[in-house]
Amino acid sequence: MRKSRLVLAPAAMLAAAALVLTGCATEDASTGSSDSGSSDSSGDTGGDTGDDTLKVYALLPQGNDQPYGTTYLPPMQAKAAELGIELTITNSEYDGDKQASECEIAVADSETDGIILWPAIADSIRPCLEAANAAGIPVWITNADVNPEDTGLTYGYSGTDSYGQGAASAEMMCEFAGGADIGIIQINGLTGNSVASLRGAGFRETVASECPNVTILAEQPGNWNKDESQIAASEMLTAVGVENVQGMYAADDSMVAGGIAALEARGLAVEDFIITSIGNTFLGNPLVIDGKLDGTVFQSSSWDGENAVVGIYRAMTGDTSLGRDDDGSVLYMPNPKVTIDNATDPSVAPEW
Amino acid sequence: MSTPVIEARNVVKAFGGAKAVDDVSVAVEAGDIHAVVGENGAGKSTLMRILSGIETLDSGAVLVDGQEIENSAKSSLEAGISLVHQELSLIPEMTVAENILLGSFPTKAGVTRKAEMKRIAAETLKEIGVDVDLDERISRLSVALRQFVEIARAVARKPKVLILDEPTASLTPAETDYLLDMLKRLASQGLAIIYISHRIPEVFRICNKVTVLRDGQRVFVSEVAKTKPDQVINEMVGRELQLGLQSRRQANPGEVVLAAHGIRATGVNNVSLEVRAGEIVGLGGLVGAGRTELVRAIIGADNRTAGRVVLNSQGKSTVISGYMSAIRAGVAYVPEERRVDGLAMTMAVFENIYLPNRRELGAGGITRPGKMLSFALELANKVGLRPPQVKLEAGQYSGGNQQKIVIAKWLGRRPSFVVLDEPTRGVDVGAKAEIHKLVKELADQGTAVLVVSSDLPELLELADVIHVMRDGKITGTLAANEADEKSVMSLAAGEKLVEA
Amino acid sequence: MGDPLTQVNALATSEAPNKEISTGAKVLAWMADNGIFVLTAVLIAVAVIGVEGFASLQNIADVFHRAAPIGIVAVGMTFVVISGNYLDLSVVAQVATSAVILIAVSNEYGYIPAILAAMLAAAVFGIVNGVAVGYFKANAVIVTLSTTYIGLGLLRFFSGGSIFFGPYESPLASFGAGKLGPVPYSAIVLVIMTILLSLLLTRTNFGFTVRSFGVNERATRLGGTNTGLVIIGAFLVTAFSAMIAGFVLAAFSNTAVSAMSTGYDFRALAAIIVGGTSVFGGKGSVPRTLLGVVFVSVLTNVLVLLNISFGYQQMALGFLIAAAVSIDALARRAGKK
Amino acid sequence: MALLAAVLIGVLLTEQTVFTAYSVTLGRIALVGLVALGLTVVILMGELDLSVASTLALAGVVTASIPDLGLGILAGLAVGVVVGVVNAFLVAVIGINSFIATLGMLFFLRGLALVISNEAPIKLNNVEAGIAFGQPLIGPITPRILVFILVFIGLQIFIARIRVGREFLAVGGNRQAARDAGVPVKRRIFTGFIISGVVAAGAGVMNTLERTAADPIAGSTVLLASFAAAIIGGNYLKGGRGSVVGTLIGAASLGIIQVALTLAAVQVPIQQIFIGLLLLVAVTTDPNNLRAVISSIRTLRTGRGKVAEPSVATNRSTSS
Repeated sequence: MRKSRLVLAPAAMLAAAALVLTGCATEDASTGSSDSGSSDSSGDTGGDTGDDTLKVYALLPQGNDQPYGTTYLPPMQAKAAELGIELTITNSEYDGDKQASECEIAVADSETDGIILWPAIADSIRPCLEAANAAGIPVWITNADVNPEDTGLTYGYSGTDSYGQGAASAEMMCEFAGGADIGIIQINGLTGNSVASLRGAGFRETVASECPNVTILAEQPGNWNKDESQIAASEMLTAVGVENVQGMYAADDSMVAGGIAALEARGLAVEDFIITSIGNTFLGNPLVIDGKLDGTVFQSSSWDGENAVVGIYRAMTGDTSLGRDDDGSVLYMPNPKVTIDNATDPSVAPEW
Repeated sequence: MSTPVIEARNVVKAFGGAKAVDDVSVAVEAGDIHAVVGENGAGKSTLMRILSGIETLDSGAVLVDGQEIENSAKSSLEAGISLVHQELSLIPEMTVAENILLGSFPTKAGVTRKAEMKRIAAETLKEIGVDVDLDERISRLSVALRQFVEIARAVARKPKVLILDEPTASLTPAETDYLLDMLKRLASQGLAIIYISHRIPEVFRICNKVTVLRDGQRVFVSEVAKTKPDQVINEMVGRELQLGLQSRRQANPGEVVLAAHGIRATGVNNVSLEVRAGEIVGLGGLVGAGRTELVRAIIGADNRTAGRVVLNSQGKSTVISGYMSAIRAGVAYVPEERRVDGLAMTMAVFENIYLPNRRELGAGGITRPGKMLSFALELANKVGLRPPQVKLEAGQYSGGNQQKIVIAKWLGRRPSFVVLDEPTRGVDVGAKAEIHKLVKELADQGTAVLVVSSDLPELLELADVIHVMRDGKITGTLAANEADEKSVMSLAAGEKLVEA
Repeated sequence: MGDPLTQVNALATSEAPNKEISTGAKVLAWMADNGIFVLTAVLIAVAVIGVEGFASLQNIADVFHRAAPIGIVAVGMTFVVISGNYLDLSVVAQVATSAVILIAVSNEYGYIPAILAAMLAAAVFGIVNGVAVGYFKANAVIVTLSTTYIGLGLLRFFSGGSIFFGPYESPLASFGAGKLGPVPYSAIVLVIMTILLSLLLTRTNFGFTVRSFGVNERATRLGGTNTGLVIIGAFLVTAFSAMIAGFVLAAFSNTAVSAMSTGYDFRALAAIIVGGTSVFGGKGSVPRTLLGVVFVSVLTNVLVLLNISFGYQQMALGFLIAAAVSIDALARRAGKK
Repeated sequence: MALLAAVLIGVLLTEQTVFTAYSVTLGRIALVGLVALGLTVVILMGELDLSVASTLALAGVVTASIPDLGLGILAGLAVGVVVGVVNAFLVAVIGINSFIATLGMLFFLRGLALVISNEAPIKLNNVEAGIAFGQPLIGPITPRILVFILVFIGLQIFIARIRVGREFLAVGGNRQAARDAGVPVKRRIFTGFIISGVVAAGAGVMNTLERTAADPIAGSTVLLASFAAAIIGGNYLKGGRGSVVGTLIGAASLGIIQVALTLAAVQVPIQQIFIGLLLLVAVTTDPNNLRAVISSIRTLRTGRGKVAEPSVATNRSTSS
């Protein structure tokens, strides 16, 4: 055991460092989320102190690990602070089981007044909702809605309609194609990710119904990554032959940027291609203005984050009740189509 | 002449073209102790692994009680053949009882019956007369005790044939005596025993038949009573060789090279000793007396809790604080566990030799293959590596040659102080003599040498002074002229010798 | 001390000295050692003949683009694998960190400070991993797993996790897009790294001790080696390669985000293993790893060209890892007989 | 271990909820712990199984894609058996290092799960049954927790008392010796991989039932977490040393800390940093601590300092 004694000193120091770190971290977290400054939220477990401030769990599948989540959080926290809500934010990294466990924790916490839920996997969220209801905790869904049969278990939904976004992008594609027979390539999000598959389906099915003259020649995942999308796009071009391709769709702006880079790398005139996408982000918006990206669908992360808090607040204060009947229980994010005509319009100023 | 209990008929086994066992026949009758001797690589171990079904044979047959048995570990075990391995083959994290019954746990519906297991284990240990805590984990036992547990496992199977491969390699003389008496007793109970050893005296003490293998072939078989040690040895090495035994060199010690004062470490209790230039100091004692611990503490390979070590070489004296400083100051260490501590088995000989010499050879941290090879070749010839093919993997050489490689890599550094721990354990007679010659030459050239050995004749042959250790202390110091096996043993074993 | 006994027994059979090997066995042994060369050659040949557009300059460039970042990580990680420490999971955090630092810092203060900052980060990663594994004898898998958590956590805490992009026209961007004939600069970096690291491994005392450590740690230590430093060195090599991979990635996409290198850990390991480096340590080489990377990249490229869905791509990759190594193992066995 | 204990005490003081709502905590522990338990038996044999997470996902997908629930569950578990057999075949028969063999399986099975599920989650045909499965059974104990406890007890007995399981230690500790002693090593390896495969598959099936849907990319966070649990628990990756209990402790520590940090509303990145540091310290401060503790307890109980005096030689161990 000589060795273990030898290492104990540094170990202890490290441990101390870790504990100190979390010490301040806890403060950062709670002050960041509530101005009522109950900085050591880890300390109060009695529940009596938590009455003036509402404690809300936000169960998200992404956070600082994704650009969208990164810009989704600050407005959410700001709004919560404004309404005197103490937020506890989790990130399940799109692991449905992890999120389910986090949901159990939220329900088990005696102080919980409400739950904001961004389903990692819509299909697997039912048990969480039932548990919350059993415990009398209102649940507000954000960003991606639950399945229709489960809506009755929620107080409401605010956010986008991922399928609709795909569809909107498709409508632009059809419009620009204007009845001409064209072939396009499709770049999808991370394989298996629900937003990715919803947007993909939305685009695919709308194209099939609205404009059969547009044929999807190839699909590959770009994993929300610019670099991977560029390679995948380039390889798809090789596979189907550049001469057969007149257009391209990508499930978000980062990936479409990759796709455009692939075209440029081949010295092709990007302007000649019909290109649509989703997001209107800091990356995508300039491309629209340059006329490289013909159309994208604006998604406001700040709207998304803010309204999630607004929604749960109304639920907790009884402005809206279980189910989707009373008005204002469903807040759809406006998803304006962005083209070169309105790209500089402040209402669609990029956020992420 | 009754039918032999076990018989090998014209057994042939080849590895990648090379015949390890070439048309060998051996027959052993109940109550016999049959010695199979030969240099490392002669094919002894392979033959034994074939008899016990671990190795498959290419042609020939193994018979038990005149019945040919199928060539598999299982059928050999069932036929009553039990092998005690050369390398300890115990499970470190299992208890003594579990190890003794490994592979044949008593069970009821798959559940091991601990009580029954311990009963059988205790019985067996009693039979061979060794007392060990049945619940102790093997990893906490001494080498000697592991060896006895190993034998207990073989005996527990109630075998007809007991095969022992170098059982005394890691035992002290006292323990060896004890083991040999045990074997005689077992044989007298009608067990057929095949005994493999390098130690000719042991063979002549307990065996009644001897078979000599050389290069995989049986070159000699005889009643022990009808032959002489020299004859057996000559048959083994296949050449007349006058053993260095008793040819003690004339030592003329110079300045003190190594001075260790008040060394304390785990298993070492306040030991001081000096080694002079051109002097060979021997460390005697039983396994576990703390000799290995002492030398490792002296050269800083293991931490010492107290004590000061000074090395004087080329006029300047260095305080040895850690192993690195020791190496740089001119210390060389030939460790006890050759395969674990000494060599990188799957690396080439020249790479093994390069390791401790890289700073000198690889100026600026750049390796120079040509230099590496020539350097290694020179040393390989110096220590008499056979064949001197430095591009071969170290693991492809026999034990004796491997030990020569370990020595070679240190000779390259022209060390002023050399520590050899059990330099010839598991080494065949020929190589042993050569290694002894090397050690003596080292000393003659003015190197200070410290030798740890459980092999008394070796100690007596090499050492100019012998320190004997017991329980972590030096219990006595004998000059070459006053030392003999008895005097060393009495110091080493103290009263314990009486029991044994 | 379980392993000494095990090691000894593993060698129990190596008894007879140098046996001469039959020619048939020689061929099999060669196959065992060079199966990956054959496999890659066959794959490429099939692709050239069977897959339309594979041989086009543009596609070759795409293959190189696939190979470059992961390849640079893999050739570096080879050192950790050869030293017998399984793998370095923290390359995921390392690549992302260096990419984010390069773009974020260079946007503010220019390239020199950015590169220095990235090097500092790499050094910290390498030293923390190395000290924990080399001196505290901690398990490399868990150590690097923990440094992955810590690294990504810090990166996301300080960078806020946002996506960073460089200016449209910048030296970095033009490097990322630059090519020499069909060969992107990034691929040239990969080749240079391979050559340098290969020399480091085979032609220096440091590389020698890394291999020697991988074969027998105790003998290496008793041979007068500060094994702790050797391990730190191995992890530093990996860390700096990961840093360069991060640079290449950042240059190529001209953007950086903390999630951009997800999966690099096992993808790099897969390439190393397919290349024939043993995870038991000791055996292996840097060029082999390059070959493994080429193999995996060509395979993925071909599957995409054939418009095979992601699921099937993963299956194929998994199958070929198992197949490649099986052939290897069987040939080796046959070689022994 | 000592460090983990300290942290746990800290948790106990600040976040009683962790223990008042112990069923939640247990659920979280079981999430990773179950897989880790299965993994342990393989690690004891000196082998590795990187395919557990993919097995978990595939088993779930298979279960959900079969209309009849009972049949689905059986099929899901069968997946575990098949995966185990294939892994063992590659390792024991063909002779590939398990690290590589199971790495291949990791990719292959994940791909297969995506192909079968058509790259999207599959909803359970009988959602109600799934939800029922998620409900507490005895007190707040859900079937998952019950299964977890039973698997733990089962494996503990298997390794400690059953001959076959006991021999796993031999296979991991000194394979050649085990072989020579007549232990059917290959068969043991098959048994081990099948166990870890079935346990992982079982976890996947249970997740699918509880969530009422199967996700082809499930378990993304499980693989490394389960290894962490096993190794923090003092299991020696080279085999022959370790225990199921250790794994349980490792999994419990990680689970409890995660739950506590969530309850304490610690920012996610900070949580990562904290858990990372904790792992680092835990693994750098003597990984065999647990073992040391256990053996010292043994020594205390048996009252014997070391080995009993044999009639020959002293008994002080030379293996320094």
